[in-house]
Amino acid sequence: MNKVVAGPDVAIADIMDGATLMLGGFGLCGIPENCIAALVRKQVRELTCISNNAGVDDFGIGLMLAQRQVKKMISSYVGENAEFERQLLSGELQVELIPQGTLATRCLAAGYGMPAIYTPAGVGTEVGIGKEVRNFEGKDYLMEMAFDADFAIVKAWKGDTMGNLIYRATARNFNPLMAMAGKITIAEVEELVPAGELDPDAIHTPGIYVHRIFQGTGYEKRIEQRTVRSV
Amino acid sequence: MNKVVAGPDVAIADIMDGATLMLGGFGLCGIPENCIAALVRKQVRELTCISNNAGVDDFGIGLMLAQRQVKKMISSYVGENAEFERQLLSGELQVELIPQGTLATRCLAAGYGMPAIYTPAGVGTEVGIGKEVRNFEGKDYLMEMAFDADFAIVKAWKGDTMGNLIYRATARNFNPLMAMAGKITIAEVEELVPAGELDPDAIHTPGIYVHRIFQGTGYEKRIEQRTVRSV
Amino acid sequence: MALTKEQIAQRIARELQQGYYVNLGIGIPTLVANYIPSGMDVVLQSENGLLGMGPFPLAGQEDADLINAGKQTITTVKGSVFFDSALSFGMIRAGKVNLTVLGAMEVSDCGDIANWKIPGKMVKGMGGAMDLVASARNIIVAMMHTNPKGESKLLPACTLPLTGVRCVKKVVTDLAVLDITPQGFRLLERAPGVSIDEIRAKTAGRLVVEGEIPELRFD
Amino acid sequence: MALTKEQIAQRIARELQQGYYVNLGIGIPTLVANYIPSGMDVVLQSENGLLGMGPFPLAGQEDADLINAGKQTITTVKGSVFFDSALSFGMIRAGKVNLTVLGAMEVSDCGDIANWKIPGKMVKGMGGAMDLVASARNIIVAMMHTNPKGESKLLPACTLPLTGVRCVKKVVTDLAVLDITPQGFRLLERAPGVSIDEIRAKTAGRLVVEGEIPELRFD
Repeated sequence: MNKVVAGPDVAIADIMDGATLMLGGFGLCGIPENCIAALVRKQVRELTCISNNAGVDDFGIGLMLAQRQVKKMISSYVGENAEFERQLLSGELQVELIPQGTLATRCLAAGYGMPAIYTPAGVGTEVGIGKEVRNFEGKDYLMEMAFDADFAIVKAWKGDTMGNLIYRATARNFNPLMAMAGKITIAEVEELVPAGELDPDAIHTPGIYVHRIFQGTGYEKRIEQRTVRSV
Repeated sequence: MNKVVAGPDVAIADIMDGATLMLGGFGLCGIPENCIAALVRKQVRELTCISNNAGVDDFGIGLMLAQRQVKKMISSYVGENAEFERQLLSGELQVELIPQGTLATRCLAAGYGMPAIYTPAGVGTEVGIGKEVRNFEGKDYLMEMAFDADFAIVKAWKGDTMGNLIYRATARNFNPLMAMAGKITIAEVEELVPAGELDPDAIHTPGIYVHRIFQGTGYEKRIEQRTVRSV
Repeated sequence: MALTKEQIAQRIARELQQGYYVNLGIGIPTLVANYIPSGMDVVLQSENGLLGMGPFPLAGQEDADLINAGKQTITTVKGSVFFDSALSFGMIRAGKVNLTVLGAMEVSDCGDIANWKIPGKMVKGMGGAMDLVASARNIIVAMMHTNPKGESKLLPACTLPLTGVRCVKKVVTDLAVLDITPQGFRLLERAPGVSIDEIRAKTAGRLVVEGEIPELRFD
Repeated sequence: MALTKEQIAQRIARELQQGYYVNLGIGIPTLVANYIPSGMDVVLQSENGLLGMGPFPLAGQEDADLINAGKQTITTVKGSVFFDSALSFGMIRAGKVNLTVLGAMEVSDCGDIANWKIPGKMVKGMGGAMDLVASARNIIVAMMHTNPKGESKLLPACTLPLTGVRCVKKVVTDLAVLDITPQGFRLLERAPGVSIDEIRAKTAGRLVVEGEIPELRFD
């Protein structure tokens, strides 16, 4: 069960114009840097990207925005990106903003084969407009649908040849959820090891959810808000 | 944030007659042996027990059945227990049988604050009688409600004083799900360590879900179907 | 000559493909693991929370924390992974398991299956069967063609309480291999020396027999 | 004298209790972490997937894989645990987080909150705010009593698009501490030297003033 591919360009080779992609990461933390670079090289266009954020001007999904490869972003927060703002205001780019927990849980639902979930987030706000509201034990919930994405592209810390993945610290975030949710899931890892080297109790994403895996190179792991305390 | 209690009798002291309990484990694998023994000692009665199985005649939940402490079992499979069968046929015991994945997901829903989930399991069978059926993209699903349990009692391999838990091998099963689902969650562990000793990336149940923890003793870990191969 | 249980398993193993994730039920389905073609990567899922199930352990190496869905002691293979029961049924529900093999008391010619309850007898429960049949992409039933009384288990409609509706794709019995089609059971292969007439006589549901029906061969 | 941001945070910290799990939003709420009473066990949750958030790192010890919900580099404390975003919002939705503190643009006298969108301005998104306000058991808002134009942010009804409805329990501003009650904002405490009349003048929503209203004191 060897799911290893040579690198990012091979891994994303069949992603075509108009595809819907999930991209893991929170801010610039835990983003699939190698695959984003390959998507920019491939110049695939008209993409719908489901990702919590949209990168910054010169990093992350911002690199794809700069090349105008993205038709629509589905995110919870899209600040910190001037080119994004320009495209949005000019109408070149569509944005669907959804609550962060809803975003996460719609991924979970897809990975668990559940067509819809109920969440109170957004009840009584514009997020709830047009959505079914249902009351359970006195509290209102919105019905939100599982995502349906052609590809999920995630970044893990370690992975094995069978596609089992382990994430590190808060770089976990949306990655395991999206890994479960894609029709085709592509994982890039900092360290690729032979099957059997990861502790079976400590794996976050079982390989059954992962279709392609490769060891990434040259991770920049840029810090968005470097914040330190004085001694 | 020290959640350590002295032992099983203290941990279950406030479980009263008529309570609804979740008990982790699959068969006899990963069951909370110490707490079950304490429940038998306490002679608490009229319990509703949510557990995948009902133990065997002289072990696991079977010990509570032998003392007629259980009013109702909610399980997916209750074989291998003669006393159970006797009580069921005599009408002393009620049983609600539900699909195993539905059982697991109703726990998950409770732990994730989702009032209901949709699953195709049981559609068109007697399990679906009286339940809402809903069609999503051409497939029928049953709406199943999150569990509402007074206590969850789980067994982990390792735990720390803050209630963080790690399970071992297939002894994980329902334990992390029930740990999330109880209003009060009691965890017994084979090894209790100080906070900070468990790898934060490898914890299965975050301590926020756990209210009481203690190091169990004298684990028998009985094997239900010892099966070996010849060399 | 009717197939042995081992031969039923052997025949089902021919449905395996490189890269398959497979869930094998209790009984005959478990035997399928013995006939995975060498060199073919197949990962066995056990719904109590394991991908990468290996053979039974050697005596003395049993681990109480490591069992399969039949509560038997087992081992793991390289690259195995443990998870909780919700994720286990989650991957099943999401269609990530390529093939599910399970036993049955009855199968109808539209693919309904009954395998969990006999009215009047002690009911032990459906375990994970209802989840598996409702969700799996491809379900093969392994069973005897008739019950101990000689009555067909391949019916126009199940008489026992259902486990799932319109879900079974293929049935492998001691007498025959049959697909479920909109026209009913379609006979694909027959056990060595078993006549089409015998299969017809022992199949109560609609049976489609078209063209040559080869005999099964085991090398 | 109006409270400083630090004093607002300091006052909110008095709401903490032994054993609390707390989610602190960006801005003033973050400062609350600096005033946790010594000896009191409080665990900070960061909704991007961490329980047990510690202070910012020392220079040179930043870890790109370890950030908070504001994308700032942070550290962890002993007993911390990482998890994915679904479990993070799961524990929030299930009411396991005891207290949520966040900023707001407007709060209404029935507890509605608006803090994510200003029509006509670039909308950056609600992040996790809608999930937090819809689910948290106990929500305290930390904000200035008036906007830069001097207009009240404590309103009879929010004018901006809502983040959540009837969810805020308490508001701590630079001028006052107020509970949300069925009768509106109930004044509990006032900043040192700030008169009830001033608070009344700067509170557009219903204000309940009953009995003695003590001045806040900071030692």
